[in-house]
Amino acid sequence: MKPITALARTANLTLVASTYLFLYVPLIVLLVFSFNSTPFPAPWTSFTWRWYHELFSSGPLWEAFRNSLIIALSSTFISITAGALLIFYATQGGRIGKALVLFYGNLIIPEVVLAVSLLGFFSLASIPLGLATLILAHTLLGLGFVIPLIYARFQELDHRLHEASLVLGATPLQTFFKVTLPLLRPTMITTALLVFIISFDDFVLSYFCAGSSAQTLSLYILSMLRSGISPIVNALTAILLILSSALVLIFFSLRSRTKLF
Amino acid sequence: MRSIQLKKLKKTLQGEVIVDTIDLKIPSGKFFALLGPSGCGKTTLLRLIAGLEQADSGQIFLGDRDITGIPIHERPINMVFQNYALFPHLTVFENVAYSLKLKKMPPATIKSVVQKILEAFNLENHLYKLPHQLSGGQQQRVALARAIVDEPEVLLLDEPLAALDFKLRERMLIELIELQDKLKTTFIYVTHDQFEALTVADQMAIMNLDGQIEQIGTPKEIYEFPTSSFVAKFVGTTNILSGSLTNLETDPYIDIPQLGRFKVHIPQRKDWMKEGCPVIMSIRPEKIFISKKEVQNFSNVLKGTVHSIVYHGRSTQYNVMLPNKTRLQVFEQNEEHFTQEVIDYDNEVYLYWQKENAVLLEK
Amino acid sequence: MHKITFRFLIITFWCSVLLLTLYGPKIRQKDFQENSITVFTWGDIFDPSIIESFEKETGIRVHLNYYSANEELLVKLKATKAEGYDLIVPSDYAVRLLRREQLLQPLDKSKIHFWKDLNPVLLNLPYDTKNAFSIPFSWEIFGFGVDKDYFAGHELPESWRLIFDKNFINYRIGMVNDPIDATEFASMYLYGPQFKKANLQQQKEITHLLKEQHKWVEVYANFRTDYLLATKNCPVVVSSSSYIWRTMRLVPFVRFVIPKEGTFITIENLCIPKASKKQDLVYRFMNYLYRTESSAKHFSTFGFFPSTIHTDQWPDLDPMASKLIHATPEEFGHYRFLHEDDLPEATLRNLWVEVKTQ
Amino acid sequence: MAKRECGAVREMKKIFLFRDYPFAIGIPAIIFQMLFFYLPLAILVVGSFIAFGEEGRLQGFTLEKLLFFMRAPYFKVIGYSLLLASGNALLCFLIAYPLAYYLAFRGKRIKNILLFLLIVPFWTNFLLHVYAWFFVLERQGFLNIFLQKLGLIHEPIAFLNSLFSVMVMMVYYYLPFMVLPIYSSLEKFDTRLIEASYDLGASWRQTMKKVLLPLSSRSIKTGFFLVYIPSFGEFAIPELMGGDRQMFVGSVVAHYILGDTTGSLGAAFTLISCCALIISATIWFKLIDYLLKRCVK
Repeated sequence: MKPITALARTANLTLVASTYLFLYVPLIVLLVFSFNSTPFPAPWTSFTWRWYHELFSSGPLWEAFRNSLIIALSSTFISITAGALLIFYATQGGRIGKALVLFYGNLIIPEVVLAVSLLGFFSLASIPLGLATLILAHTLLGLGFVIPLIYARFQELDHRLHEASLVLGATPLQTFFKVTLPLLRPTMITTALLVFIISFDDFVLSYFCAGSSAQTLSLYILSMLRSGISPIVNALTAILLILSSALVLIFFSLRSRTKLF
Repeated sequence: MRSIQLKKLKKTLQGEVIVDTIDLKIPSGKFFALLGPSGCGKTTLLRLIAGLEQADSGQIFLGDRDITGIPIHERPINMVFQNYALFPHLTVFENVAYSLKLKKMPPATIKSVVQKILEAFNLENHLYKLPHQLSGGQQQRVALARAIVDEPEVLLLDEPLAALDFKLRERMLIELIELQDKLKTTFIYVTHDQFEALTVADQMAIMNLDGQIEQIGTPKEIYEFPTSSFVAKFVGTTNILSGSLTNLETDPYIDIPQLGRFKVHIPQRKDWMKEGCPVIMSIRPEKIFISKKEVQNFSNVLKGTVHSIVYHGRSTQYNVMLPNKTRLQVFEQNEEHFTQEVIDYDNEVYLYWQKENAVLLEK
Repeated sequence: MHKITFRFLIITFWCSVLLLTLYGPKIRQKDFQENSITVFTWGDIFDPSIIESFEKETGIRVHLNYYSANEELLVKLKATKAEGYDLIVPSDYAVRLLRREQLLQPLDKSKIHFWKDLNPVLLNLPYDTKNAFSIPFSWEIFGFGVDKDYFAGHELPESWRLIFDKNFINYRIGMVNDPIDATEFASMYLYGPQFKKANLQQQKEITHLLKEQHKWVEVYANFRTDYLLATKNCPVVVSSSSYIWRTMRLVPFVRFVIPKEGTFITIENLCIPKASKKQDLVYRFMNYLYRTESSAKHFSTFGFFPSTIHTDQWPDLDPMASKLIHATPEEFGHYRFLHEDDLPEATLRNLWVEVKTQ
Repeated sequence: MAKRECGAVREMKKIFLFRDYPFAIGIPAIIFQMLFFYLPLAILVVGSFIAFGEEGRLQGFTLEKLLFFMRAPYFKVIGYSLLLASGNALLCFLIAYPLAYYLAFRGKRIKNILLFLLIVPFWTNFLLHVYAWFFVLERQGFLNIFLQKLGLIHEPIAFLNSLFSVMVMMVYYYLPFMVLPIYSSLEKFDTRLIEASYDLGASWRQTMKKVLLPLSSRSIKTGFFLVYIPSFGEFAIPELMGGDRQMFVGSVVAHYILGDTTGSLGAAFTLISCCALIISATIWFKLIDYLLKRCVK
């Protein structure tokens, strides 16, 4: 017997450690400097809460945050609902296996292309750009995840449970709400989290499809980045890191069988 | 309780006939078994009755009400599935209460009804467990409880015991019979296991691979007097000898080439019975008496050589080679009330049977 | 047959529901919020504190939306047919384009109280000869942000040579990221301030020059160039004055250099899109913006030169800025507008791809 | 007559209410997809072949817009993008595989923490990562200060605005797309197979090559394309991290699309680059298949 050699073990460990270093050094540096009183990325001078105060009192930022939240929540809700309804159609004998292929496109086509084609479509149909168009674009992105993931789980379900419920006297709708949906719930929640975060962080689609009333957080950060370095962004990073850690924790605690991929 | 009646029911799936024009009346309040080899369409027939499949043509009656087009959930028919299909996200209690809740019963009533039935099934200690925490037999009982709790008129059972081990299966069979006696609900029990069917059924039907019903009758009728070679071969084991029918009018016998003539008994003259027509004779192995000695009082006798002996415990099986190079199976009970003669390999033996115990079938 | 018809009806139903939702805002118009205006503007032109105090004083809610290029503004305004916005801040040439597209509404000068304070050199310019549609709000010129420390003891030519002369440059520079600006800078260097629209030969020369320049360009960016300077990434950056003025307040070693050949000016103007129906509120907002304390704040936050000339009480006005703000028409004549006579856009963009792809 | 009508109405109700209402409420997802995904894409494709006159009047079929891009710089742009995407995918794979291996087989108790730490950055806005890397790669940034303190360098190195910084950011952003699929396939993996392989006398390297790699080949491909496809169209990272000194497919598209009059040219280039993407992705697909098969032999 020849187990993994000590050398290979150490090499593996070193690689993993340096990968995590690579992932976290920038974030930690950023967090530390969010407390630095000099605005430029100069060496450490002194501790301050100033940037956090400025962050919380910045009106446009929170408006952008609110917009991003609205967009992410709505697109998550719409894509999950549409996905669930499609599954309902499948439980009623609708053959959606082939239609499923339609939704793979959303992930395969580069986001820039999707954004460009949507922008072209909106201007051709003279649809006003705004929150609605952004929600629409993000819903497309969401559907690309929701439908394949939920449908895959749905197919794993024992269809006899569905039949058993019908036989026991439940109508198709009752069956859907009492059996199918509860069984799909863990998958739906994790998928929803995934879609939410993807929408919340999305930059490309927002960049092209944002309208008059829709400054998203990503666009706001971009404008901050472009107009030079501001430690407010550091503070914002800290806040968002905490938020997304919380979401990831929820994601993990669900222990559902949904894989990210 | 109303009876189920199928009229010219037909179902094809992807061009293949699964259920072929079946006419069947299932009497109310009886334990009815539907027996057939795997893939013969018996499950499909059950699903047609439940409403899980739509028939191509024909009708299904519950009593005198045509339920062919009625949606599943409106039929007073419940079903127990092969793998139980318990809802994994609901507790035992919730599983059983499922159909009652749908009927909008008051919670207190639901609670007492469910508790009563779970007690009857010895499940009162598992009320709040999830199905995967139960053993197979317990799951089976939960499935049964769930299916009968809202007092359906008909209960369909689709090979409900297939996943259980032999011992447990035997016990569950008894429980099922007792349950049916108590409830007087019409049970339709689908199985490919003849032992189960013969044990539980008041009445049974045999389906063949073409999706047709071969024979309907009580288990005894089916076993003792099969009307076709398919039934004879499928239910139990049997020996088949073919020959031609002679001397119909006075003292009928069957003429088997190389073996001789054997007396037969014709309780009821069938249309196909004609002088000299080819015929099959089926004799159950346990109806044959085997001995090295010559014995009187039997209608027929045949000589042969013991080819092999298989010891089964409660009986012994002898395979006897006949002069025409066919083999005959004989079961002998090992009752050992008296000293039995010892029969060994290659012994010359006599095989005796009464003419009433051989069944004549159309070839 | 029935089934197909029904399914067709269902599909039509859903299509119309979806489209109705999208056109909803358009059908409903945006005046559901009576006491508010929507301003579509650059990310860094209005100081948030000014907006806040305006909202507090008047009770009018101001929704700010940002763009980062005039082109973005044009695309979006065309797509929405100028609906949804009550005030926009286009640059000079964008005003001309918007006028041509008829997306602006004429101004009612009787409602503008600050007209007399406006710097006359900024009025009646070719992009809007009678200022019927636009009011200059702020302006800036292009020049170089230079690292004084780096050039201590070196020659520092106040010329476009700083970014184009291959015999002189041995440092990294920050360059604008726009083919139109870049070609005009190159033309200014090659052919002097009186250059005309480039002919084919000249186009080739310009392309060649820009391609050569690519070697010492550290960053192509329309923003963030001041940051390169401040972090000592590049000793010379091409930038508009506003960024440099902002940077000068933070880091001492930066200075602004105006090329002596002449340079380019950008004037940001306030315009009201054609579809806006909230003129009254918009004029109130404008009048507020042009108050002395507002424009002073504007300069101190963002470094844009104001379009008014009353700067007597301004707190941190350095001599150079003061001189620039009070420019005589003659001095002002040294400035050219960008986009006066552009080459076709496709040609320019193609050129830019060529420059960057070598 | 009236009676027959009644029957027809009942028939309609029956069809609509009992048979087809699942269709009616299930179909929006598909309609949405067709209307807002495939229709715009179709318009994009068709628009690349149609000439528009003044005031947007249709002028008929044209290949002009596609031919506009039949010039050396654009081929180079596509070439660079292919290199960037391939390089990124390969780098990601090289980093991701050991990491996924560690997570799946050796992580044990800290596995969940490591997974958590992997996903958290992935779930925060990527522009913030860009920003974070500014801080590190800056001339006066963390890395330079750190290296100077160690005495490895004396003059600060310009890490930013180079291919290096672009690649760093690309790998940083796309790494989880590669790690997660590989991890989830390795995790399902029966460790007994590896033990069996050792039992049969295979070395660690042989086991890696002959057992692990081929069995996780599907997920490697998934990860590869999850990285490859979006990085082909990437434009924000080269612009922000690379000083936009080199144009890639995404930047050219944005360059034309956001132009005042060049929108349809951008659409045409999108079409061309999509073709390039599909062809190159197919080649990569076959190549990976081939390489993985060779591994086993």
